[in-house]
Amino acid sequence: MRTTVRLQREPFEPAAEAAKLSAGRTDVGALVTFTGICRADENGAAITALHLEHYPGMAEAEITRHVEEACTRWPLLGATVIHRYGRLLPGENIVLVVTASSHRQAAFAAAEFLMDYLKTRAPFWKLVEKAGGPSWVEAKAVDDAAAERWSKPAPLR
Amino acid sequence: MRTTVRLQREPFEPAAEAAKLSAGRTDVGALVTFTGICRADENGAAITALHLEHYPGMAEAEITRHVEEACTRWPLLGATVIHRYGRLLPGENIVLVVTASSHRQAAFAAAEFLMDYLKTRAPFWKLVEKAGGPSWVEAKAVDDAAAERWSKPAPLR
Amino acid sequence: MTVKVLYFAWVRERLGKAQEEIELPPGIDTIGQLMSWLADRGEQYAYAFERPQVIRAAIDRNHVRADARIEGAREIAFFPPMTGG
Amino acid sequence: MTVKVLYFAWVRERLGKAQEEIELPPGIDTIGQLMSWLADRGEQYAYAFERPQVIRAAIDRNHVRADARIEGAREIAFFPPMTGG
Repeated sequence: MRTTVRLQREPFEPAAEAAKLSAGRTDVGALVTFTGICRADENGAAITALHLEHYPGMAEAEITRHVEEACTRWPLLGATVIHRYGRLLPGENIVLVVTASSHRQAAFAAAEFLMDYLKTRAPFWKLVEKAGGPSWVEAKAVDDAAAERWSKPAPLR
Repeated sequence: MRTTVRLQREPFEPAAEAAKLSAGRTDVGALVTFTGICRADENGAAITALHLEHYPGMAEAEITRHVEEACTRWPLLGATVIHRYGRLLPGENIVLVVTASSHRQAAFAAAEFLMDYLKTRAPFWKLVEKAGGPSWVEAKAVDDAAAERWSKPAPLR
Repeated sequence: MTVKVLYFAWVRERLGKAQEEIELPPGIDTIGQLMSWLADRGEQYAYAFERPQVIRAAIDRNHVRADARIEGAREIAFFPPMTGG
Repeated sequence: MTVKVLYFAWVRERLGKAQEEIELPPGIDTIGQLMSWLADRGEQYAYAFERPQVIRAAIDRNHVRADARIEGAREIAFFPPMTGG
């Protein structure tokens, strides 16, 4: 198992991170890469930047624990999570999840599980800069519902 | 909507294809990339190569139709499908699906929908070269079951 | 009626050919009937179509079932279940 | 018992501080009781904790609910619902 969890201010390179999980091996049949990107609008209002605050001691430990849980739930050969913090401009990458497995169902399910987790339980908070002044992004019920589906034992599809 | 469907013998570059869907725009919030890779084993037996045969007239039209269907089912901003044919060695990329959307659920669902379709309904056939001689890969019931879940109207998660 | 018939994967291998032009005799109205008729054309055809229930078909590049009518078809294809992706 | 208390996002902004050391008085046994007690410490605290039901908490970097006991905690954090990813 190759696992990587990184929190950083700096940009990351999705392709290079994905390549690390499959390079030099021939047992990976499926590689899923999710890239979360800063959009120029938040609920229809134009934004100029996004600030990502996090809980430094807790975020890395919590994410690592969830990567380990994903490895228990699905037959993964590798998993990478990189989450940026600080000030980001529209178009910049925020978060990267890469999962590698022999089979696609495991890779897709694990990537969705990790993203649902990151959206709802990882200690990060978004502040948007916009014309009317800065405001904190509110948590969405749809994200909680998405995360909730993993609280049942996972069927191996 | 940026859509691309390509069948080719030549390798493709997943990162470059993914970048095309998000480059120069700030409405894409989620980019999902699925890469299917040739493994060195098929059901536990070592393979030396994979031959991908396809129905040239039908494959491109069928895939295009399914990309269009994905665009109807989910609010996508772009979708790319590239499928190789000919002889591939273990470690080589076989297939690429990239989906772009404002939100991750749509991008994930559309990528899974397209992969389930490609596995079960796109006119491609795999022949594996191995020690005991070549043999055709058999269709898997688990893939049919995965494809079947899209035959109901799609809930917009 | 003459129709172009294509074969793929092990259907093609068993027949030893990838395509042919076939003059359809009267009374062959569906894909299923065409498969039965083809199976009677000789040893290789019998081998290729020995399990017609596993063979998939397309008419003019659209998937169809065994009960699909072939009237008006220009191109018919027979192949095993697909294993792409 | 002295405990380090951390605040994030709008909880931090409303309080005007990111962390402090707090000497816990007797009778404050749970996260919920600690939030009530903090809300009584002044105007900024009252504002930060005016809707305790939406505030999330962690003890020693693990998510906990309002009824979690704080005995033995070294680090307690309060923050709004998370919006990462």
